[in-house]
Amino acid sequence: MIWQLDLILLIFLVITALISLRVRDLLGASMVFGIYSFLICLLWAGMGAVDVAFTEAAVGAGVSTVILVATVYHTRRVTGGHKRASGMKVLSLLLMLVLGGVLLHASGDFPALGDPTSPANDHPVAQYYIEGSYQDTKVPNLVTSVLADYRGYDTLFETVVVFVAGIGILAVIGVPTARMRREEVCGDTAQFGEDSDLIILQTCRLVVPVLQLFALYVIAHGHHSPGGGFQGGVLFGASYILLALSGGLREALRRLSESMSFRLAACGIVIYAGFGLLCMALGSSFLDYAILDSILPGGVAMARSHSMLIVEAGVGFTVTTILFVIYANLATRGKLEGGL
Amino acid sequence: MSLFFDILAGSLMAAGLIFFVGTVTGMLRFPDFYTRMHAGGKGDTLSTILILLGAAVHVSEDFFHDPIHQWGVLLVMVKILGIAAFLMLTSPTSTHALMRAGFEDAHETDETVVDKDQDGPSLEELQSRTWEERS
Amino acid sequence: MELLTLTAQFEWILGKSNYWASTVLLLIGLHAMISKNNLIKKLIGMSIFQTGIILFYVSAGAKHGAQIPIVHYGHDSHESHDKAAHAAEHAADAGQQVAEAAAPAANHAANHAADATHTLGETLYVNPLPHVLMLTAIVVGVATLGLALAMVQKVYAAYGSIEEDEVLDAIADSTADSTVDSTVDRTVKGTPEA
Amino acid sequence: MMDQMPTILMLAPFIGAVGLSLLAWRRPAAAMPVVFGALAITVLAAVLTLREVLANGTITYLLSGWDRLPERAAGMAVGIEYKIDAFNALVLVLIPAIALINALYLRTRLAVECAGKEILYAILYLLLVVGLCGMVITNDAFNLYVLLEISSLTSYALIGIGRRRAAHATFNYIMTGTIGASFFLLGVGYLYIQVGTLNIGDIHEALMASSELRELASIKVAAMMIMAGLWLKMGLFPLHGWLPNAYRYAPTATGSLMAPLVTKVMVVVMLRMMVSLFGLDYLFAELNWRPVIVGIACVAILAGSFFALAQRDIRGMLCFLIVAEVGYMVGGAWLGNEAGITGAAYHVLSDACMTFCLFLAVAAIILRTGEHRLSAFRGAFRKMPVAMAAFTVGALSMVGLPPTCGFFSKWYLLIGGVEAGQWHYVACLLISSLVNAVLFFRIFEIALMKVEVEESGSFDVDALPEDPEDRWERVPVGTIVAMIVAATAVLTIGLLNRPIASFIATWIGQAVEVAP
Amino acid sequence: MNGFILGVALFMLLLVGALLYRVCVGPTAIDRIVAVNAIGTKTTVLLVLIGLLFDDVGMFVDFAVAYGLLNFMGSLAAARYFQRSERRAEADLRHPLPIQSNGGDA
Repeated sequence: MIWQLDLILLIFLVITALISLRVRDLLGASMVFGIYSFLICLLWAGMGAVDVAFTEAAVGAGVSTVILVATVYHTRRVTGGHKRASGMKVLSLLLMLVLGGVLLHASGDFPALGDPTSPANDHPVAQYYIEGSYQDTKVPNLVTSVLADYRGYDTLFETVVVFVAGIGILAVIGVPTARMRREEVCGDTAQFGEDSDLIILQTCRLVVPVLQLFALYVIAHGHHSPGGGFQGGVLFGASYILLALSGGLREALRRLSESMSFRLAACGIVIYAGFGLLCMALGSSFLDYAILDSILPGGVAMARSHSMLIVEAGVGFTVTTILFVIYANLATRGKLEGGL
Repeated sequence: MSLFFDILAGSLMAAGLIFFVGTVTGMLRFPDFYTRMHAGGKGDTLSTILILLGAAVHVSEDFFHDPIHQWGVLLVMVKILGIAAFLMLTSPTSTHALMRAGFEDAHETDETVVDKDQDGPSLEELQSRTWEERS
Repeated sequence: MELLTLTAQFEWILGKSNYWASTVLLLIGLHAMISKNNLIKKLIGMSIFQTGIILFYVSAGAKHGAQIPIVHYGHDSHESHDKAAHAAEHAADAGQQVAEAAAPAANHAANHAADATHTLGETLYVNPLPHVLMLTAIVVGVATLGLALAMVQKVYAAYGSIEEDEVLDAIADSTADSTVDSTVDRTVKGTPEA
Repeated sequence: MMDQMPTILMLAPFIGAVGLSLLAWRRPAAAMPVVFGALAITVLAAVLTLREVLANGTITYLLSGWDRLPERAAGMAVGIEYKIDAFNALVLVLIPAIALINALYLRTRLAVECAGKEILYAILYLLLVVGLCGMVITNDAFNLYVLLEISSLTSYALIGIGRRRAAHATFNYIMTGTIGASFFLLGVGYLYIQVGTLNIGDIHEALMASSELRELASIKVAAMMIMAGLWLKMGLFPLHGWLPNAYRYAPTATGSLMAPLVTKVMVVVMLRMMVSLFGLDYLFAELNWRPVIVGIACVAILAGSFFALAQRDIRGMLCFLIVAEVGYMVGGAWLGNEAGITGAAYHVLSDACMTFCLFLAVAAIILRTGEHRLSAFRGAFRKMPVAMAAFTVGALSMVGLPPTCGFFSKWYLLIGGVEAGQWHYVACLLISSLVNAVLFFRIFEIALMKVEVEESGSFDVDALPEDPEDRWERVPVGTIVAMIVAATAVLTIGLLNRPIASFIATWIGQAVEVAP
Repeated sequence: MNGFILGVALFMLLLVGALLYRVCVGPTAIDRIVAVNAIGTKTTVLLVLIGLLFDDVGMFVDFAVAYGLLNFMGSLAAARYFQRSERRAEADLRHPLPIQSNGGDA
């Protein structure tokens, strides 16, 4: 908690939010929203929530901005004034006043910010996560251990949410016939980045492999440092998006075609759920990694640690592929050719 | 010893801040897009790298206190230098991309900064050409 | 004297600032969701709205002078040992604290003293649980955003606009006679490049 | 094996969906068999779970094997747990059962309404069932939010896959649904910052234990937020704007799955929040919002009924009837006495069945006569007796005539209203029953007219098969079976009224006596 | 030294605030994007400085890299937007997109 940074960032956040909502040019608004995400990441890093900051940076600032820009490219860049607004605006403002009054009234009896003895912070469960989880799982990163073990069931469905988003976007705007054609086109010989800028192309050639290695490091090292399946997966997906931005989507799709993406995504979820089922088969409850010490080396705690690593890898598979599919479909209106 | 490191790190950071002030001033005060781009592109990269170097120096201080236990900080220092190198690579590239974008977005120059007796095609002529003619 | 009171007030404001800011962001986003006319603006408002809630949770888990929630067992290895040693008794005294008064809110006074001692003892870590929850919330948020953007593209392909009033007018026109609706429907199936 | 049933129940459709995307990406033929198989396993597991619950009481299933140990976190739950009490078990049987029966109808429509996207549709269909079951089964407030979002995202996609007109309706649904879910999340956050745990049972005990906690304004606001969010998701009257269009313009199979299930599951969640999280004596003794909320419910009932009366479009009419039914259930739940809550819980079951029955019959009729106006019913009794029989059963249940289930659930609601002395609620119930009677008997009148159906009027293109000549095909046998099963379910739940009511009463009793 | 680093961080933050003015007044989208890009780069640095303040830089550098990268991706996306829409306009027989210069007014 660095209160000076905290205050300044809060003010900037409100300003940025207002700007990104006022700007009439939707492209500018999307980019300003990216800055909003960056600033709020700084805020969270300042409050010690490193994993949250990492995820928000990867997801909010990176992917959200890009898919917003893609949608603006496919729709319309300028938004006019608000013709029908006024009545609705007044109504909504009144609603906001009431709601704001209620919420501020409620915030009156909250414990002070950063109070170590607030109910949420010294509740036995929170204390247990801090004091006991390293003994239980031998994972220094408490967030990882809580995410993948104590609340692993949540995380499974969090992965499913990403999966559902990919499937849903494909179902909503995907064009089946064009998709079949795409699968054939995928084999043709389009030059890498035939239509793109040389400098950008070469830079991305340098950056993308480094980035993919880095993403793998983030997944693998998530036990000891901020990161894990989601963050690493988003970064890996971002590497493909970068490839598409520099060398054209067709190139990226030849590396990772869409049907392959969905197979890999399903593989990721199967790894996760299959591990839970394995625990059930060995006679314990779902996702109880402790039972796996008969299979995995190094005692119960290490068994938990290893299985967390495998599960995070599964998450990484799903997030990587689905994020790329989301971008590919939104950037081309589901036709997987042309587009941004 | 530590004083030396502090002074070195502090001076690097201060230099970076000075360049950043220049960047901000340029981006706020310059008349047209291209000049703002000029200020933004160069100063931004340089100030960033300087401050990161200062941070790296500051981190590496512990190593020279006791190299046996604190060797881990070297890794951190290398990582920070890696960030610096990464930005050295990407920041000019994005500047280039944005400059080109602004060029294609048909931004015109402010007359106070146009070199009157230049020869060769003017900016508008260049912008009026199609992509194929350009590249 | 009044200087003391001033600092006290400042402390109080600092203690509330994040909650207020989260409320403000939440209201800004919600207002945009309701009153903006442009669908993409609505979606930006939606993201801001969710960020406000995430800010609330993360603030709930923050602690003054706390380390980031990653145990430093590597730097000084003995700490992890005596952590292992202490773990049992920590759990034990946590146990009897709560045993003597079941509600966590009820035994603040008791916990205050207890925590003051055993947080001074070792390094204080930020509460990891809200971080975990908010990782999930962030991912859910981007999933919703992606699906909604797909919907925006479909709306634009159908009605050629992403301004809500124009879309509503277009709907009113097209539903006036549903034969037009059907024909356009057939053509729009393929969502042609507009 | 037996103790793993809850997980198997959750995982069967889940694995089915993932397996479809893994193995059958380009094999549309594989979609329906997988759906049938997965849902059948789920129904089986749910029935076994129900038997288990009947045999020896509430089941608690700890995921990740983190038992509540006194030396670990003072006996609080550090992991996530399932909690299946009597009522949950009933709903858990209902959800996959309706999905399974609806799949019979879906089988005939899948290739027509979303050609080229069969696999995607099947995956989303199964995952929607997962989300709904998970919301009912879990005992962790935040996990409930995650599964709420899964069911929401799948619903968005299942509606948005529909025809052009569905796009804007779905966008509104996404907006409303996100606001609702976020309000729920915010309410949970207010509870968390004051209580410090997310387990519903632990929160309840903490609230019961300390009176100054119950005094806090933020807990009241938390209750307000959670309720507001759930009402948005279930479409209580002033917040119902998204509902009619979303269900009307969705693919017909989606409509006949979501209309019965989604809003009802939200009501179930609301009941659990009231009974298991906050506790009835907190809600009704300490903060007495009863008059306000029952008033809102009355407005919802009347508004829904009269809007339904004003509709010309059949599905639109049914959608507004759903709005009215939500009013019934919310009002009954907030009457605050046992009869009222029993009525609400019972009405969840019966309303799910009768809505399902009506939507199936209407879908069949719309497919047969390519119209979606009330005029589609002309001579329907003669042309399609089975569909009209199912429609009649559902309609009678809506009106509330014995022996259909609608009668009994409304009966309990009326008793609750009388006991609580909320006469305006009673009056609204009776009025809306009358309105329903007018509504449906008008339709029967149309249906009994011997007028030949002429090729005329505007017809609904996407509800039609692709080529025009098989527009006069007989209703597929799968649909007929589905309608018969649904109609029998309506009657059965009506005839089983006494056991079901006692069942729910025991549930409320357990839940209340959990509180110290 | 920590005080000095905090000072540096705060000063940078104030300069970022000054850049927000450029973001706010535009005048055109591309001006905003340039300012946004600069802010994003500075965010990376601020992150490293926060890491120094937490005395735990090793944990922060990892996602400082991610910041820099995603910022790069954002500006590339914007640039590609202009390039593609330019070419689309040429393809559409020079019916250029409405390039408006109304910015953070309204």
